[in-house]
Amino acid sequence: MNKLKFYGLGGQGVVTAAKIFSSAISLYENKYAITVPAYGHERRGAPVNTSIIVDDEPVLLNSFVYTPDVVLVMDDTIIDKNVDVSEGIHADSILVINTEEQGILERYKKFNFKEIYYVDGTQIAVETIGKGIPNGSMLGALAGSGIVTIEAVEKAIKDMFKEKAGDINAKAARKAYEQIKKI
Amino acid sequence: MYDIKHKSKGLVSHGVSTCAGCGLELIIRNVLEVLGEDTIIVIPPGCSALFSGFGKETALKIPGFQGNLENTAACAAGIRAALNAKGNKDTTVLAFAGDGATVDIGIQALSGVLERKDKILYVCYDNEAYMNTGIQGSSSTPIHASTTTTPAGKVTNRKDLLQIAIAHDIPYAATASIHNVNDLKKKVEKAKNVDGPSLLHIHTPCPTGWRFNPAKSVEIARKAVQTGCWILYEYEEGKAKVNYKPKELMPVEEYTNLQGRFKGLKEDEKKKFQEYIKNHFENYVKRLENDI
Amino acid sequence: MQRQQEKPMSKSKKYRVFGPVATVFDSSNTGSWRLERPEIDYSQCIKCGTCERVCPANVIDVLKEEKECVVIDFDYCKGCGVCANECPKKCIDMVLEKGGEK
Amino acid sequence: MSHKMLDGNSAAVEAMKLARVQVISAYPITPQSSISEKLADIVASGELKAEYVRVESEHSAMSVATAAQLTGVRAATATASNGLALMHEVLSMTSGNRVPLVMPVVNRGIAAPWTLWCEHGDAMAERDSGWMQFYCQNVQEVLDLQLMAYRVAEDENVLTPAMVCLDGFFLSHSMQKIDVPEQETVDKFIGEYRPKNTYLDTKDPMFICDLTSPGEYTEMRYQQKTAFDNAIEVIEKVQDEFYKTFKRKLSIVEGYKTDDADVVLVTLGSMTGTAKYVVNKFREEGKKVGVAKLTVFRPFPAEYIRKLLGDKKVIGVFDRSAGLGGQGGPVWSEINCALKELDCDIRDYIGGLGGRDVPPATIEKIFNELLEIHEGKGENHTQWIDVKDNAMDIRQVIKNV
Repeated sequence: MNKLKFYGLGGQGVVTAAKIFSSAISLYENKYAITVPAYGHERRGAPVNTSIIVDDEPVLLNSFVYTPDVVLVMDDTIIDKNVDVSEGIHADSILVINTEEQGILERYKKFNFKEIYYVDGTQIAVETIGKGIPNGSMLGALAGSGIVTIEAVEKAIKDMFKEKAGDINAKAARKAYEQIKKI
Repeated sequence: MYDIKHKSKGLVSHGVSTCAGCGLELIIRNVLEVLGEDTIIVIPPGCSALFSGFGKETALKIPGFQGNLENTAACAAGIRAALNAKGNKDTTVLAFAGDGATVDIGIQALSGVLERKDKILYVCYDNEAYMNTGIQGSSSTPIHASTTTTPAGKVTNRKDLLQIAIAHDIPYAATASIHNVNDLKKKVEKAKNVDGPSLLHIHTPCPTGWRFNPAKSVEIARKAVQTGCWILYEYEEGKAKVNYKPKELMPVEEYTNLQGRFKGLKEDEKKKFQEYIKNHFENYVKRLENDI
Repeated sequence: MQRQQEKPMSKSKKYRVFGPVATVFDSSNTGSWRLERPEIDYSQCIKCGTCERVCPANVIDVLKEEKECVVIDFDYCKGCGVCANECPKKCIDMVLEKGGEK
Repeated sequence: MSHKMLDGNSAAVEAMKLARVQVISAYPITPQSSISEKLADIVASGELKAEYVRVESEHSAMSVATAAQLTGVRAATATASNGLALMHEVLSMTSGNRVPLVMPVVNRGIAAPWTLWCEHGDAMAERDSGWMQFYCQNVQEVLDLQLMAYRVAEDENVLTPAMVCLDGFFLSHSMQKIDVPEQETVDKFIGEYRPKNTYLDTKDPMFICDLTSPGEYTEMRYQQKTAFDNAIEVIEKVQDEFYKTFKRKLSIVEGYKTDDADVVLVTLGSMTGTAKYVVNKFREEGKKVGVAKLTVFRPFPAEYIRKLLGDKKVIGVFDRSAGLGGQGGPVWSEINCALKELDCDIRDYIGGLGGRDVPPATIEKIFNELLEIHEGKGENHTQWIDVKDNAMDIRQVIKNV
């Protein structure tokens, strides 16, 4: 069982990213994933998170993830918004983050994740899809960390967005997958 | 088919337990005479439910459903939607409700139907209070009328149902009265044939609730029109037309003095009431005729 | 009920129907409510049909060919008196039921 | 059959589409809204041929759906929370007129306090309204139980409407991998809608829902009671057929590792999955615990409960509604009553209210308490299992009056 938690801001497509990720795992990797989204009353711009549980068997657990194995941060500013992305992590938890700024990475290093994968997903999104919505690219980043294959992510993205939007978002994912770095 | 145990001339049984001289009874017979048997009726609990029946027996030869007090329009909309889904555009869906079920508790569902332009014919027989439950005031009770919940006379004016309906820009809306059955039937025919919702607001004297001699039902309806207390007009293709406009209105007392519910009116109130009715009638007609 | 269901619905099967449904078209003997009954003075009657038109119970027929042309179904006439009140010739009288004088 | 990733609301819509509903009346309410939207979408795209009535309230939504189904078509609506409460008056019209409408209810607490989130209090408030109630464990069951519900509700011996209850957000917005059957298979399973009861048709008129005297009312209610009695058998029959057709097993009450269990927790809804997860974990530690999943709450399957739990000495019941003023939550009351003649210690747990998550920790705490009671080490249990210690001080305001 693999437990994931995605953090981001409302409007960045955190919930959509979780949907695509769970589809990639469930439909193209022959495993099972469920999303347990934590909907608040907040609107665009507010910090949001969503939980995903992955397993080889159908997932029984239906509650939020409290001890994540993988944390995905879509927006590096959320640590300044009263969000503790290290909540519940353990010795083997890894972080995948949308940033390439060394200063910020230094701050995230203090959380003692086992590994940190990082890439500027927003920049990639701007270059590839023309707007700074990083959900496609960060799904590629997740693939870069080895949790899911890039092929599955690309297929799931194309299912979700259809036609042209699907192609460019899949391209963004591939780019992030190739550019990702590890600490 | 119904098990027909009683020979009736029309679609309504002759022996129905409405009060002697009931205006509503005259209306339902005439409305159904025009609409014919390809009609489904929705009736809320209230006086009109006497036609729904009791136990195994009903007083109507057409199919019908008695819904809740506030959802007559919505039930009619559901029936319409199902008929449409089955490709039936011909059957008339008739909502037949009193003033309480229409202007008070049912106004939301009615507004929904009128806004969506669901093709139903909505008849509001207006006896100006909750008669079936014991003559409690409604928002259609006229000012000064005494009811069991406005014992000293109602202090506010009535709600204007037809203008509310017209504000939804529906294809056909009209007021009518039982004193002119031919006019009423003509209006039912028009309402039936428009493409979209139509509303008939029919003045309906109630001998029991208004406290008058049952023999006077039709006379009182006539006097309401002649005094300007009830204005006959219709709204068709975006234009209003006043159906009755006397050179001079009859004094309001000719109408109110026949009824017990206006007995409490004091002399100065009578004067003010007369003044109000006259102004209201003139302004209303002016507004209708100038399309304002 | 079973018979009713048969025609439009079931090609093969009959169903028992449940719930509050009325399937008998009937009437109550509302004529028994009457305190007064309309009596027509045929010498005055012009057979205009007003009484027929305004009768709330729809129990009056004006048969123009007949001498006693106004036929009232007293099984259902509640004796409201609208016909008498509306008659343009005032040729309908409401008289006390049980044959009494007015 | 094909695998799809769907959330609970989409699964509900999928089931309505597969059942070929012909009239839809919908009014949006969180967390049901995406059902209203998706239905509108598939009608607009032509994927489903149906009349979509965009009603102005839930009261009208239920009125339109009920009257439409009385006019001879399969109708659809869905709601949640305060919307269900607003439907209350019409729910009895649907059931009393024996209209076999099927409606997803996305469970959410009823205000006040305002909450957007999951709780069963909305459906529990309608438990005696004459509707059947089925509770879903996961998204697959949302689809499956709804397909089953059409068959059961429309059965000539039942003719009673059904609510398919799915937990707000935990199911309505949870993406899960599910099997979606082919239209053809579903057509064979559910069949075209045939009104077996009263209907509105000008070619065959009847008057529906006129006044009923005290001389007949009791019997009308008795007929409804009999329908509920019949429903259990029909559900079982339909579930068998469902298994043959779709190869998935549905249950009235599902025992999960209950056979040799020392203690059993009765659950309903999405908490069941988490409870099963905890059972597996405890079993690895040698602790004999089990879960009884209540899928069918109305009709209440007392006989099944007796069969499954009759020999258990310690039972916990998890109510996801407060049961205010009662002796315990509504599910606990029913379980208690079903086992009243047996020697069982039945403990009531209330939790997961207004969106509070039911994590493994909560279930673990319950099982540990039940095990202690079973071993004679403890006597008391924590009735409000996840209430905070400072409950009475929450949003404390002191003012002089």
